[in-house]
Amino acid sequence: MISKTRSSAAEALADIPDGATIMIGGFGLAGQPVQLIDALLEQGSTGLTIVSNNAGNGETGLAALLGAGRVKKIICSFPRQTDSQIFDALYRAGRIELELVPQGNLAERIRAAGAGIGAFFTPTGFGTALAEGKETRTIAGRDYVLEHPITADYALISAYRGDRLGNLTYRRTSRNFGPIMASAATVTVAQVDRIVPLGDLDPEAVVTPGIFVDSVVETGDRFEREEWADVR
Amino acid sequence: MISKTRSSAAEALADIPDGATIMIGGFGLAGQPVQLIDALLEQGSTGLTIVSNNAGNGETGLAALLGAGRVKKIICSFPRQTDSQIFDALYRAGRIELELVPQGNLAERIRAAGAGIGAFFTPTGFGTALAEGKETRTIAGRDYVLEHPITADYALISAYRGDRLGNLTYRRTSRNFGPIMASAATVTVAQVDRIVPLGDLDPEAVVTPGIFVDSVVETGDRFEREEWADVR
Amino acid sequence: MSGDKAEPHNSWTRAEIAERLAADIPDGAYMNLGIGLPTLVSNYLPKDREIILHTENGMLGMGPEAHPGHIDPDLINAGKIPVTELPGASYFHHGDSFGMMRGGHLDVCVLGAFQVSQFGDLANWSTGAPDSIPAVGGAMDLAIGAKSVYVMMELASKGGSSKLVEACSYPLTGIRCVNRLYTDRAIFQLDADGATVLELVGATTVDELRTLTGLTLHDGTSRTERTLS
Amino acid sequence: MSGDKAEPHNSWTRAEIAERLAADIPDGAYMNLGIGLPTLVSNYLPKDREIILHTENGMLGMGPEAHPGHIDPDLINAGKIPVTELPGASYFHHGDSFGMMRGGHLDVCVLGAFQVSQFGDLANWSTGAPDSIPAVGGAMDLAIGAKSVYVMMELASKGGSSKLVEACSYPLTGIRCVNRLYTDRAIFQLDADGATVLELVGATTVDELRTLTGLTLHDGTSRTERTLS
Repeated sequence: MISKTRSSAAEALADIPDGATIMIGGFGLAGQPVQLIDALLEQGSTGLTIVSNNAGNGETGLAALLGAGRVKKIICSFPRQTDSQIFDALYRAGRIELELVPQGNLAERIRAAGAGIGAFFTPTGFGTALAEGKETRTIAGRDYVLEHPITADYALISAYRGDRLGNLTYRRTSRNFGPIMASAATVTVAQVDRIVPLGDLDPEAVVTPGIFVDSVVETGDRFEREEWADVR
Repeated sequence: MISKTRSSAAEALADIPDGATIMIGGFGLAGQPVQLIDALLEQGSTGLTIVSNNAGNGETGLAALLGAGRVKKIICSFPRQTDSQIFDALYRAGRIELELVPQGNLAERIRAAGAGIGAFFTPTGFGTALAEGKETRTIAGRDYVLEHPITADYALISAYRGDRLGNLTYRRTSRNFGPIMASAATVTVAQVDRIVPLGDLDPEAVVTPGIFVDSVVETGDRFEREEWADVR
Repeated sequence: MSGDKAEPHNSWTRAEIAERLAADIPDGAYMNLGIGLPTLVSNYLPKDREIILHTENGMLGMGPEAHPGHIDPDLINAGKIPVTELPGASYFHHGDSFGMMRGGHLDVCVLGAFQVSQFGDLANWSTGAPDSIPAVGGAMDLAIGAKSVYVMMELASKGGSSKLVEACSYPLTGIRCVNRLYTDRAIFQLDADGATVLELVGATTVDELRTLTGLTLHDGTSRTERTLS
Repeated sequence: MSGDKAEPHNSWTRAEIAERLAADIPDGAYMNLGIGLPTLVSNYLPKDREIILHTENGMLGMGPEAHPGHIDPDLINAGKIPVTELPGASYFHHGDSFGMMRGGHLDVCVLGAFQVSQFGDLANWSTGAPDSIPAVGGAMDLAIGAKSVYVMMELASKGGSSKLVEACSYPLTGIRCVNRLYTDRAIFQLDADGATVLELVGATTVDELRTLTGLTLHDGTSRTERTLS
């Protein structure tokens, strides 16, 4: 019998080697796999390449991982935020490599990795500094840039409900990068509020089929957390 | 107030001009927009290019449209079936043009049209007769063929539930080409069993957001139809 | 807007720019409002029109900003501000959301800008300052991500120089992507022919704008069409 | 399978090929079974293993064929045969389904063939007959659509010629895509080194197969690994 359930985030992330490329889901706090990031911080692997929309906020989570000197490179669309001081300092000191990618190209490159597309022509970024040195082509009168897939060894994502086969549903705009990252990484670890019995998820409403998921960790009901006090 | 509801299939298809390219959803009978195809037959436009997985079965529906001499070209993956006699005869007589596309490339080319991708490298078909004359490239050690989007003037699809904004859900494997065709066509017409009040569809489970849909026609509960007798 | 005021003024406030732009959005439009200034537009959408808001972090049918008591951390807009959900909303992932934009399905996208060129080039993601931390987010996707791209901004910078320019000096966000420019002094159409003044604010004249911008501006103020082209 | 029979036989029936292949599918595998002969495999999946079936028309967690009283026209497999849904199933559209295949997420795909070359080239979509109506369906996608691609077929055609060949004479479905070939006479591994015999049926010898195929076959029958590599 298949069971992708893991008893803890630590167990699910135990094998991450130094130098791994890790996708981290979330857009701002929505969909951020907080418990998995904390476990990654604890786990100790270093020389990491992180693929994520942002580059950490405040002093916790991804920011703490950067602060601990564990990340050599980040591929993201929007590192600069009002509270991205840890990334900002590392970047200014030349201690972290940045690959800046327009958000939609970031998403499509991740999707391409999951869908076996070798490369694709996108109009986004054509003629800008972020397309410098990249192959371009005019197709049917429109200008495009050739972009390549972004793969990863691990994807750490946050979902709402999961089952033992790894089927996942999300909640509202926390879905964001989760489904495409799950498809692009060799190993996908999902934290979910609750693991439900097989058959409880509506097959029409499963957003990430279990084939994309390797480990599921139950982290407890989000509505019990402090930041949900307002809608509890 | 937006209302994409149309009172009949005839009304929704009235403006289709001669020479139009029309995507028709469905895989076999599942997801086939039967009432819309019948209305297209009635509507009279000719010189059509049809994009569909199959090329008609028996003597009705798409087969009847072909039989009436209304289709000059078909883009599909699997025209030959045990009951595709109308297509077979037209093809042998040189009276219909065929562009044969591997099913996954057909799907991805339709998806690319909807997603604004100018072209993409796919491994499917590399080295085969269906990639002859197409640009190829080796990327990271794998061989790919460059494929271009397939757009359409109209998409005719079949869904399960819809609302006045054009949001759609599907049922089981009848989903197939519906969502990607809806995104690829200038005008998308969906037949649905039932149009439900706004807010009845779960926003997490909407498969085709209304932005991709122009007209919704209610065709009645599928379980009342003869072929559903077995599970009624 | 300005019509109920006793004396005509020659420039609009940001709120007035937003209100004027909102009046041009037709019933049934699908629209994305960029972070910052453009979000003001949502305050002025005509009540008799149904306009559906897209937020690129994966939602159609976004409602107004959420107020205390209704703040759901899973329901935010692209500016990471808590928002609400309207009936008929739908959620999708980032791949699908940016496909929707790139595929030209949105009717209008409204953006802010550092500079816009007379041909519609847009610069709004970086000032190119050597010590700045770069961040692009969805700016380049939004710039090409709708049938019509509208920019709203003050025509002059705080230093008094025109932000509508012959050619952008700041790093580009997109080439020839802006269709219309709503400013505090005038509304412009931008295309391969350059900038055309469509509408003047108060007693502003086209010649004044020519002086301010240093551009050969076409005078299109006699045109009557005021709505989404 | 053949173990419970009194006398060894030198060739397997189609059902026996299917049964032997099924024994090589590990617990937890995601598998696609091509139309026709490969669907037989589903009858022999070991009961103590949980193997999840994919059908390219948009489903994971496909159950057995549906029987009268349970036939749902919306629930069919790629061969358009009514099937059933198992707990834990999910549905998706054709774009996502073929992305799943092309992206290498399936563990095994089992296909039939007209010819397979010693290097794993596959010909299974067209005989190239001049008057035939071409139809490819998902064949080319399936050929490259899994971590392992297995072909099952009789080793010889009805005319007696080998269908495992030096180079395919029929139009190709995919190049160097077949990893393993299950036939009525032997199981072969196919790779850049050519064909290696992994297992013989009954008293069949490698030399007999060399004569039948006309190929330099490597003898790998002393290998012990029998499961999915």
